[in-house]
Amino acid sequence: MTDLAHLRSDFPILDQKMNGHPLVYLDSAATSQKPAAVIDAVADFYRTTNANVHRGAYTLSNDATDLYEGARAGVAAFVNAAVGEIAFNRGTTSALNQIAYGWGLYNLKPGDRILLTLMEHHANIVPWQLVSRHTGAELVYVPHTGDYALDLDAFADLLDERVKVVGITAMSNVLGTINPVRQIADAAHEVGALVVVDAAQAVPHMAVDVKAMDADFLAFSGHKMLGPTGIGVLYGKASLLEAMEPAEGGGEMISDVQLESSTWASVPHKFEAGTPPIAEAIGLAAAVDYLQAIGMDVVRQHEVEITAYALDALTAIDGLTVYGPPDTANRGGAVSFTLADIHPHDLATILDQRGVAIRAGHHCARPLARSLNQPATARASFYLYNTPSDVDALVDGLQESREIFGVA
Amino acid sequence: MTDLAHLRSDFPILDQKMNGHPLVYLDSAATSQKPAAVIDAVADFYRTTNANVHRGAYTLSNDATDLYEGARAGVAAFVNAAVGEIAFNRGTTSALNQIAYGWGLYNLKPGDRILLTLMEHHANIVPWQLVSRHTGAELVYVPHTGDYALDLDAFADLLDERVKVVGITAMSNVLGTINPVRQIADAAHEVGALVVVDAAQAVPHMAVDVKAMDADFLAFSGHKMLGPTGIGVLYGKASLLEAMEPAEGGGEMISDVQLESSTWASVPHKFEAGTPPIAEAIGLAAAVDYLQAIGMDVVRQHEVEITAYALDALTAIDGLTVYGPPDTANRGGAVSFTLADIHPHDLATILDQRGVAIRAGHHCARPLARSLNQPATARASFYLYNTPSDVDALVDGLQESREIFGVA
Amino acid sequence: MSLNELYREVILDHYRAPRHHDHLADPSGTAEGKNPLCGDEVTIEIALDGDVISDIGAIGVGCSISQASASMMSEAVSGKSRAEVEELVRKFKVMMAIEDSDEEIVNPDRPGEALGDLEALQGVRKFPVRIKCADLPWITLQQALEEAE
Amino acid sequence: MSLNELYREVILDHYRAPRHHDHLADPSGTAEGKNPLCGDEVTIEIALDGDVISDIGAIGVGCSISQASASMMSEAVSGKSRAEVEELVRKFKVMMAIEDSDEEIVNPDRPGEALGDLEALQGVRKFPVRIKCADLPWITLQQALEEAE
Ligand SMILES: Cc1ncc(COP(=O)(O)O)c(C=O)c1O
Ligand SMILES: Cc1ncc(COP(=O)(O)O)c(C=O)c1O
Repeated sequence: MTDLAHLRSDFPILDQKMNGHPLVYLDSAATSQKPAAVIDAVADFYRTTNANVHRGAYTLSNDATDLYEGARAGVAAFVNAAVGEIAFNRGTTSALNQIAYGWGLYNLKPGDRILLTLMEHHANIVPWQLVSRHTGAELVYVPHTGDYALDLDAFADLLDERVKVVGITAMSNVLGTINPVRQIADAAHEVGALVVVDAAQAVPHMAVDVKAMDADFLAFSGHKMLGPTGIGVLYGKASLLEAMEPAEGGGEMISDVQLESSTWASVPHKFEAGTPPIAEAIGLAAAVDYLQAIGMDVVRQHEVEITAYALDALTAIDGLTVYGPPDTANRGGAVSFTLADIHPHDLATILDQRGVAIRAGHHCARPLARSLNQPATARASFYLYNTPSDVDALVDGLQESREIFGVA
Repeated sequence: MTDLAHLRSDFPILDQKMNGHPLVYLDSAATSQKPAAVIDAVADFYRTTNANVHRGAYTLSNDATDLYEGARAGVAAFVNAAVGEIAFNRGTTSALNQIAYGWGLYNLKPGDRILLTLMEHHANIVPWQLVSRHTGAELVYVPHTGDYALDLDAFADLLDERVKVVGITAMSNVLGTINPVRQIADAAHEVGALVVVDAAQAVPHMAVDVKAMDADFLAFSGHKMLGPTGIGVLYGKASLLEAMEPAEGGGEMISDVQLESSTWASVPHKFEAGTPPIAEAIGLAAAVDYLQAIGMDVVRQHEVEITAYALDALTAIDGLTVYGPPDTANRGGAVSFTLADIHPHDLATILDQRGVAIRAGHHCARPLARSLNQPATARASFYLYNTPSDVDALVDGLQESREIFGVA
Repeated sequence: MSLNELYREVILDHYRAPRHHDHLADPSGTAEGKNPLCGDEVTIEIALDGDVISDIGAIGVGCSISQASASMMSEAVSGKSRAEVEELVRKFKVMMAIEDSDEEIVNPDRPGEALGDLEALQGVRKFPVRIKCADLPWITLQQALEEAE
Repeated sequence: MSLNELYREVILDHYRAPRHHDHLADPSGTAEGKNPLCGDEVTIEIALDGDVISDIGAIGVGCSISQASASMMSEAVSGKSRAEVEELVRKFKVMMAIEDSDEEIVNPDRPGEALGDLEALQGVRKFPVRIKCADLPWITLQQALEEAE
């Protein structure tokens, strides 16, 4: 198996006991842990170079601006975007709202359709609901198949000229499903629709190339990819960003402010109102460097292997059901499951007593949970610091749960 | 003079040479420096407790949630708000946009007026311009008097039933002017208008009590008050927040998500879509603790004294003009000035060569800059770590500037 | 913090076979409680005879703690007056460390001493993450009582 | 990094008494440049006679570097052909380290050697914050030339 265990010592948090047991962190789909390189990049910035960016006429501010813009360049290269196509913001949620308010509010009208998938995270649903209230555009959903893939026939049926935007997650945070974004984009572009890709789970776990995907907009979060909280990324094709209105207004995003109206700065600054998350952008760039030093193919390979190992071990447990594709080629490392009639919350508590951290609930995807008929599931999710023995600890805890609840 | 020089060693960045001279940081109105206590609080969180909040069913996430909600309680107490009246976001700009989009978009209509002051920062202008485009409400501005105070007569004249919201900065980031917010609020409430207070400069530098101000909404940023970048605070009166729509949609802010529409979580969570700036909130709480240990009255007193010292020294320089109230009782520590016909940018460069960091430009307040007939000014701004010798270094650099430019 | 303290046999029994798990024909008061973050849901329906709870329905979905708490509560409050229920709610919240107690009613080793069968829930106190699960039916009962006023 | 290198007497002279500081009666091309962050503004107007710049106006407000650069540029490009101006712009950008040069045209100690009076601006190279001030009129000139096409 691709062995990345030597990296564990880069993550200070992993070296602790939780409820008397070594911490086994299996909730990276919610947020990832941070290597010392990232923690230090943030602290070092505050210790040596902290100043506001783009404003100062002094060396310190110039240095801070260079670091900040360097971070943008690093992140842009990571997803194969041009530097001007990357705007920093608070997170995936914030980026998707920016698209909904900046593009949707100005371009949607009654009769238009917003086509989403039933496996979207709330972050790629609720902003569109808000914008549909203001514009009168209608929301339509693509279901998934029995084996947890996007239903491409249904997608083809639903896609027509009324559809102005397609919102799709590149990787489901519940099912793990990797969606065929390029195929979706090609079809969408044929009817003149834009494609908004929620890459919150994809960018941390596999090589993502916005050009190869032909995504029109794409969003991801720093905190799920070894970076700090408080930072996210909006990618948009240059021509779209240039034509688009900003969602937020304030300092630094203007060219001029008159009393009645204003003109905007050039991209990407137009989309960065106010003081940006400076230290966070620099921390994210350190995370990108860290991931690139390993290689995203290696990260993905390790995850495929550990997920395969977990799927084997989990499906061998009596009464356990996995919700997601069985084939690791089509899925990431988020594994959702239920075990007999033991409530996922009870599983999480029992595992927690053994130091194993998993998540239980609807995972911010209630339409999906309803379609699965499972208001709550348990979810274990993996990242580069997880090892097969983490999976073993999970399985042991699930066996104990069966005993406690007397599952035959 | 109130001597806080002993605190300087708490700020690692100050202990460096800049262009061969000790760093003299006089740009705290743009962003403040951070004490080790804040830097460490952020790093410690990542090293020991990092997990997503409100979601987990395990100890680590519970601990992270306790720290995050504890930060909210600390910040709420700091401005005398109830815990449920404080929502975290990216910064002042982001908070003001939330008000404009969450309250303004739903409540303003043609014929309504948004009353701002000519000394507002772009952050309290541009969001209202955007919302006025969507709603048809009109923007109106209150000018200032010759001695840089808000023109209260003009305000009284402009205030009528058409005004639905008054946007006012509690302390100008250019003039330093402290505005009589309570008096403004009382008058505004009489005609049924809400008051939105931009407290980005006030909260860091003086005791702010939202109840005493009777502010309806109030916004401030962490990075200007010793806290991390990427974090800001929206205060709203409980009844207003409860009635208000969220601006951003996504995870964690919902009660339920159906396909067509959603219901919201209770306040303040309704206003925190997606993963919040967790480490940043915890860092901000550490900054609040740090400030409270000194006492905001002492912080203010020190600033009054150093500003008085600076005003005396600056106005003694031939050809120098200060834009702002002369009386320190009515002003904060942002001191804007010009020197003869030397462009502020040139002043900043000359000072930078001596290690003195000041800002030059329109300071994100172009309507104000136009009203002063000064497209650019130089600005020195003070915080608790500044000493009289910092002012002396500034004055020496300005004298050298006069020599270089041959000002008689 | 032993799991045996949390998952007492009586709790699992109530989870598997919840009591009063039926809707009432003509409730005097109804309330729905839900915990949006973990998805627990409880509906409480009460029938009042004067100020006595003559019948109760406690229907829900969720984890063992929330559902067992609802079931045990439904037994404990049946036939009790408003005042008695209020006293019970208070004692329950003190046991769960949700409310402080001024009086000396609490034996630190057995905070649920005065609560009969409900004492089985006292193990939850040691699992802060789960306290809100146990509390949900009780908050909902209070709302149902208010509604019936 | 000495301030004397930045604020050469010739620069201050151009700042105080900018050349070609008047609008043209009938420009072939006009462009406005501005640096929204520091507020520097320059308007460049050119009159073309064939492909030769027969007259130029360089009007603006801003710091000494941007305004002196505009003034010195206006002198340097007057009477030059498009091709000559392009070559000058390139040499200027190389001097300011805005563009790399493949050729060996640059004497590292005197990167502005080939630029005549404009060499006075080479001190700006050492002040990264100010390079965009010096560059602003040149970008604007290029836009004015494009407009005149
Ligand atoms: C008065 C005032 N309002 C608003 C802002 C904007 O704050 P931020 O950039 O942190 O969003 C600033 C700081 O730049 C300010 O000084
Ligand atoms: C697929 C997906 N989309 C969007 C989000 C929202 O990201 P954030 O909370 O960082 O805004 C998440 C994570 O929670 C996610 O997994």
